[in-house]
Amino acid sequence: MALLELRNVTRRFGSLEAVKNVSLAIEAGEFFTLLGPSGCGKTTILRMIAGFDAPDEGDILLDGQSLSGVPPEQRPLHTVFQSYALFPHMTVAGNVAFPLEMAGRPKDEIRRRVGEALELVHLVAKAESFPHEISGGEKQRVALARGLVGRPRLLLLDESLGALDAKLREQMQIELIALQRQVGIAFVFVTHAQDEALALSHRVAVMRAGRIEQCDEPDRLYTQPANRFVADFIGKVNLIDVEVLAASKVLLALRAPGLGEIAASDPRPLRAGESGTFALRPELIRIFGRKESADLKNRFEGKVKELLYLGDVTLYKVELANGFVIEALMPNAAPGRAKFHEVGDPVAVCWRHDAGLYLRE
Amino acid sequence: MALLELRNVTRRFGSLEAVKNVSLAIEAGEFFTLLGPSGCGKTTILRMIAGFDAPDEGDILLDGQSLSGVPPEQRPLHTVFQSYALFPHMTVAGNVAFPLEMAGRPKDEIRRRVGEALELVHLVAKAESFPHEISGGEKQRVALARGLVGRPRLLLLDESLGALDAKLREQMQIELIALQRQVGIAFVFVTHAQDEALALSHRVAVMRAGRIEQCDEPDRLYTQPANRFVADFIGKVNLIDVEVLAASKVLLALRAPGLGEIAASDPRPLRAGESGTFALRPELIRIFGRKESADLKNRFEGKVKELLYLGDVTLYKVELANGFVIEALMPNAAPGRAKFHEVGDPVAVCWRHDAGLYLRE
Amino acid sequence: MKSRGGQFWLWAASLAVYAFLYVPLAVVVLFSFNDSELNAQWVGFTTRWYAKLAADADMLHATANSLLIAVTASATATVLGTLAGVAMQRYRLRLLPTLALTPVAMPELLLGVSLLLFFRQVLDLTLGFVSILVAHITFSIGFVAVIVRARLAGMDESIFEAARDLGATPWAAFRRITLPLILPALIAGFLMAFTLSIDDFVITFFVAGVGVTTLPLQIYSMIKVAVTPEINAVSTLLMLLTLTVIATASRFAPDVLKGKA
Amino acid sequence: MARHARVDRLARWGMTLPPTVFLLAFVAAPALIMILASFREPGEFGGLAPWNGASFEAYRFLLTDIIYAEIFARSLLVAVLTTLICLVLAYPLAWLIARSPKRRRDLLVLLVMLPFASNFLIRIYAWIMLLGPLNLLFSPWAVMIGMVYVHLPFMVLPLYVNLERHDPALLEAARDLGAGAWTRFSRITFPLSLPGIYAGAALVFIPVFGMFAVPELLGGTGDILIANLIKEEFLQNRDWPLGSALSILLTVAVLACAGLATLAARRGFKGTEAVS
Amino acid sequence: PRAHAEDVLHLYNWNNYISDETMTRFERQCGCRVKQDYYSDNEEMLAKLDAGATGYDLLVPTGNAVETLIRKNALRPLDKSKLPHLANINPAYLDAWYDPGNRYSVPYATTTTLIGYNVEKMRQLDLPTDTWALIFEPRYLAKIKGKITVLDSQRELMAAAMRYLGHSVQATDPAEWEQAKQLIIRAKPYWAAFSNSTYIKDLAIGNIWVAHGYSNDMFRAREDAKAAGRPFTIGFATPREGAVLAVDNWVLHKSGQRPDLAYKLIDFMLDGANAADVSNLIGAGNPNAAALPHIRTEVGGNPALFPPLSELGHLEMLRDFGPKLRRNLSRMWTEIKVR
Ligand SMILES: Nc1ncnc2c1ncn2[C@@H]1O[C@H](COP(=O)(O)OP(=O)(O)OP(=O)(O)O)[C@@H](O)[C@H]1O
Ligand SMILES: Nc1ncnc2c1ncn2[C@@H]1O[C@H](COP(=O)(O)OP(=O)(O)OP(=O)(O)O)[C@@H](O)[C@H]1O
Ligand SMILES: [Mg+2]
Ligand SMILES: [Mg+2]
Repeated sequence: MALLELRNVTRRFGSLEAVKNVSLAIEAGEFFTLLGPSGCGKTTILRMIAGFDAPDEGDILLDGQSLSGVPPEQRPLHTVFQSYALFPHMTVAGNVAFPLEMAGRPKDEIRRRVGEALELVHLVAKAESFPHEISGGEKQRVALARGLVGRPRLLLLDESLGALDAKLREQMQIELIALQRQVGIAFVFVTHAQDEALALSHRVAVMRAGRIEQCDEPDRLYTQPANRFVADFIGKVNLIDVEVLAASKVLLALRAPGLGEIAASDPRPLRAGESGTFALRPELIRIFGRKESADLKNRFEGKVKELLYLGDVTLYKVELANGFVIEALMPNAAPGRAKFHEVGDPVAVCWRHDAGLYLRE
Repeated sequence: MALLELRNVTRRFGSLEAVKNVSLAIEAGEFFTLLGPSGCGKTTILRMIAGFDAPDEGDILLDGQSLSGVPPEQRPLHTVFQSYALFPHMTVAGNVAFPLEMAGRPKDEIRRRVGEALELVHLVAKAESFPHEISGGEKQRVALARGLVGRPRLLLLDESLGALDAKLREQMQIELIALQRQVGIAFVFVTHAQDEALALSHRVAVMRAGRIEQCDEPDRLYTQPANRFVADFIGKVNLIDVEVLAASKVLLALRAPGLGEIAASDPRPLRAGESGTFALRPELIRIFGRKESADLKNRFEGKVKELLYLGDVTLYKVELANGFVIEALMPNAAPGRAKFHEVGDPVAVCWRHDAGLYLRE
Repeated sequence: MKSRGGQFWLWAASLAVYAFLYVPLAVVVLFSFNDSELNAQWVGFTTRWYAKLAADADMLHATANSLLIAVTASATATVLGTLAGVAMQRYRLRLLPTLALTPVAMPELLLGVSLLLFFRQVLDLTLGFVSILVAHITFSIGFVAVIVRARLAGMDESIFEAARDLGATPWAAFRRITLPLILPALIAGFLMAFTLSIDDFVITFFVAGVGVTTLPLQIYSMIKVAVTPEINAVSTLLMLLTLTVIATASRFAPDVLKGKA
Repeated sequence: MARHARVDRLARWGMTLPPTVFLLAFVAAPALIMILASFREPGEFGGLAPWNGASFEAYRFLLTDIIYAEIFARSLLVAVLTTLICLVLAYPLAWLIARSPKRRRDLLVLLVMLPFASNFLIRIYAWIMLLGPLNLLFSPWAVMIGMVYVHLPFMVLPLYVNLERHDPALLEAARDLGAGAWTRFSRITFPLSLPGIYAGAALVFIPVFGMFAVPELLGGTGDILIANLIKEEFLQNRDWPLGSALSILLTVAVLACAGLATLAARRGFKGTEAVS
Repeated sequence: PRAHAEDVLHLYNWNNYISDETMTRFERQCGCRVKQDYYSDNEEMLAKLDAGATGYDLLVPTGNAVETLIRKNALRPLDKSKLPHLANINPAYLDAWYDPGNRYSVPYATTTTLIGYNVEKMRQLDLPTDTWALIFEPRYLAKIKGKITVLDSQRELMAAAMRYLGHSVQATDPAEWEQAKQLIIRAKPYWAAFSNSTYIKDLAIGNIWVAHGYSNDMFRAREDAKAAGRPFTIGFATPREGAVLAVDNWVLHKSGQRPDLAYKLIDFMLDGANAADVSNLIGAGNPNAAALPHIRTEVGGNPALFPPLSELGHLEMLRDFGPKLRRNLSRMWTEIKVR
């Protein structure tokens, strides 16, 4: 039996359907992520799980029991709020101690566990500060510590690492994972950071405008997006409108208007003539000088239009013959040579036939 | 003359020096970023520039004129607050209209520009909503629109894209850059997201605990970090404690205790025997099976300890002979084959002699 | 969401308190229709007291005076008290808080006598409308200031900063941001000042000049003999009038004052 | 802020000056007269005797006699009780109003104040009528009921005004972390409403000391409070120096009580003050 | 109000001391308007004047207050030529100690401080009603515990006690005052409250059975009870030990702008028919001999309201003490209230 289950949950605000017919099942000890653009209904779902809001339709079950009518304080879960909701009249330590006090833990245990939690989020030095005396990221860490310290069975995290720098965030991620392993907490993690979602989660649900578009394991989401939206939302992708020219059992010939023919593969039975999208990850594209390997398939010529230095990688925007701009990512594997090609350089791009994906919608 | 200049600015909160002797100069039209870990003093600097807080020591100048004593509303700059600070009693449109009304713009111009700004942040549909009726990311966008709409000469952005998903954030980044080009706004951008900092900025100041550690162009920060902290903070890096064995004009021989000899290069005159850190970016490390190229320099054998799938790349943690764990990043350039090596595989890592950097501190 | 039980008790307690406030009022209203001069026991229904009231020029004149004074004094006190309250909260002042609380703490009699002495012997002011007005403003300011301050305490400073940052002068920030946010305190402060003023006897007794009489003075002059139902009638009407005046005022108030967020 | 901008100074003065000037003129100046009066001798026929050097007679008279301290203590007890009862009664009401839909709030507030637009004496007479048959009239109970009745709105309104502003997210957070209704109240709502409670307490506690009509009309033979004494001195005995001295001692004592309470509270609830 | 300066007389008067009809008649006769402000206590009026209130043409203070006002030089001497009806005043009320030769004051009405009671209850409980013992002696008080109020006035209550003890109300011997204090403290537990005004109603309703108060108030209570058809009647009597007599007088305040109108009003009120109003209306005693024929017999014939001249010796007027004694008495009063 799933730890938490959402059955056809819908929530409306006036005429707006913030959550539409969402069904989910989260297992004990699972790290589950809700990923989606701003305003797609992630927080609304969390609020319903936590019990601050009730579904207009559908039901939420914990251990198979409906939660409807169970007040938030009786649900064995804690929430780390997107807006932190720190108690302004309590010190950092007081905030973190709160859930333990509520659980009636003995004084010295509370002191010990608060100390541990603050250590975890690197805030021992701020224990006696008040929320208005600490920085944004520090607030977020207090919220995190407050949510974690009680070791609930289920922890709802609403963009709870968003205000932290990469280093700290990574440490926190590691701590979260460790906690999960040790204590078996299940997480429902809301984030808009796909790298975070992909790195941490057992499963990720990608949402759009109140609906779940795809719920899957991270690498499958990346490599097998269900539709254009998911492909586009997760990671960088080149999306090319195409038409199926011919489809065999494995091989697929696509025509991109103005660009030419694209060779791909797809096990699904596709009809020639149907149109869809061809999705291609930038890191699967290779760029080279025009002169090189002119004989390859899926090879298109163009000019470097723009390049963006991203530290470990450089993003090239290459304008192809028909004006279509394709993005390619090149690792900066050679030190000191961040730029292989300069803006304006004539180049060619190319990819393997199994690099891209044909998407029907 | 610089648009904005900070001269030896110090700010204390009780015994805490939140900002220590910071000097900066920001040019008109520049995109300047303050990057640093949570609690390092970024917001404090912005607050002093905006005029909510005054330096305990030092001075802030705009166009060469000291700002001390100039009230916030008379400074030609707007701030997008980390906490948004939306006016709770005004609608989204009302919030965005506020700076224009304060500037005494005519009604129809206000309506038009508010419309444009809301379009820019994709919030036209929420124009009549109140701040408590919108999501976290939507709030942030309102704050952004409110800061942008008045086209100040200088815009202070305090982690103003942090709550947005990657797609939206990218769009906003593009809009920011476009605005900068069109209107010549200068930005002081506070962020903890280094990729953002590197991608957007002309210059980045990396802060630690109230101090500026390095202020430089993005790629130089990445490739030529001034010290261990900067190297570590920006991007992933392997940091290895080393001792200089021998240094010629260009070539450098380092000894990593327990690991062996490392070949590197450094133009600085270094003394043998001094000790420091060897910094090596993961994307510059290659991993291959043990059998391959056994004769290379900077080649060490180990076992894959862990791998993290990050979408376009995979991070390998390789445990070397002495127990030291080195991280290497491999692009997932081949579709469907996210994992070249599995956990437990015996592998070797290797890098070019000019891949790493010797850091004295 | 609130648990049902909690909600029930909240309502029950609140209704009980409203009842506590209104039970004596019900007596007042009921007895304004009592056909008995003695007015101690229900005798029979009559509206003659209202008729009598309608013909009582002194009473009506006093009522008009009282309303005029109450509205003017409470409006002025609301303005000054709001300034004081905001200033007290925003700046670490020493003098003003004490000054504002002093008239609240001073026994009414002392305030009345001292104001009278001050008006007559220092300012040589002829007692009348103005002296009453000033006295009422004086003792109301503290009430407004205290409540405004209670509202502001703990409010997020950053929105005031944001307003200034976006180009609002201190005045504009006050009008556009502070004022709407403390509006409930303003309304509450105004109501308190209004009722304090319309109900004040002791201080008014001293500072009222010849021939300027207010409703409480008028009522006291009658009450020594007996509380005739006419006084109940005027009290009843006064409440109705207050209700209408305030309801109308709120309808025609500028948008800011309507809490139109 | 280290240095203040000109507009900020201007704003500060613009905000501080009008009430300060007004209060200096109409509170401080008259109060000064009365302070001076308290050091004079009573006139042969009431009022004040001609100035003849400061006389501490009134203060000596009051301070060397335990009976006045006793009455002050009694008044203090009544004030404290009134304040506490008002607080208990006002809280649920203020809370309910604060949580009602926006359009209904102003009406509910108005309903709290409305009874007080009728005449004070009339209301007290209504209580006489209500309490008489209950055999409560002329007792300390009647005095307490009257005091609470008269001052209740001054507790409700500041509380409401403060509670109305609380962020519901904090209660949600507390709830989420396992706090039951009572704990939410005692740990979150109550401490956060302290500024409102202080304000309400100030507006109840302080005026109670000046209220003589309630004990006079509802109280029995033993229910005299300090305000009755003051009235006695001014209006019966026409001993202004004594009345002034008594008033001044009272005012100072009351303000000191209020100040001490604030200090103690500030210390006890550092966070709240920090927030405020 | 009309814009032009009109003839307005400012009268600072007791509450409800002149009926509206009388005033209207006067206004019609003199062609002016009368504006009244009210006080309910001499001391209130004095306090206000002490502090500098001005503009009153005419006041109606009680004897002791007249003396105070004279000594404060606040009054305008009377021009008796403008008061042709002065002769109507019963000479027994003229030339009082507070204003020898009536240079400043014209008597207007009198009241006595006495005991009012519920006739039926007294009969039922077999209590005497013509002695202060009723309010001071525990053996009587025990039967009416909690059903009696006394005046909330140091002078009046002490005066009653002094009379009961056989002392003068103007006594200066501290020992005598001490005795009075002890008497009061002994009786206090039996009293329901100190009350200056509510006793009228409480008597009429039946909340209390005995009240120490003013004759005209008792009259009022009796009328009210009658009008309301109560099943009992209110009686009142001057205790045989003697009581306090208050004589209210017309005086002209110096700050008045219109002495001319003031004279007109005084003289108008000296007319027998007009003077009778105050007795008929509120049951006040009347020093105006010419008024007696116009006064209802149940008022004029009531010795408690109209003390026969023979009994005037029994009645004492209160006279203000010096500051020192005032302060000490006040202290004593405080103690009475607290104990
Ligand atoms: N009002 C204050 N009182 C005391 N300390 C403060 C105050 N404001 C900030 N600090 C401290 O000053 C330091 C710098 O704070 P600041 O807000 O500038 O950090 P930041 O760089 O913006 O961090 P973040 O990325 O988390 O927002 C922090 O350690 C913080 O705790
Ligand atoms: N109280 C409310 N009244 C009306 N609309 C609301 C309310 N709360 C949320 N919404 C709307 O519902 C939608 C979903 O909001 P939600 O807060 O769940 O978004 P989210 O996925 O958490 O977004 P973000 O990443 O920006 O926080 C948004 O469009 C928001 O404007
Ligand atoms: Mg959200
Ligand atoms: Mg910050």
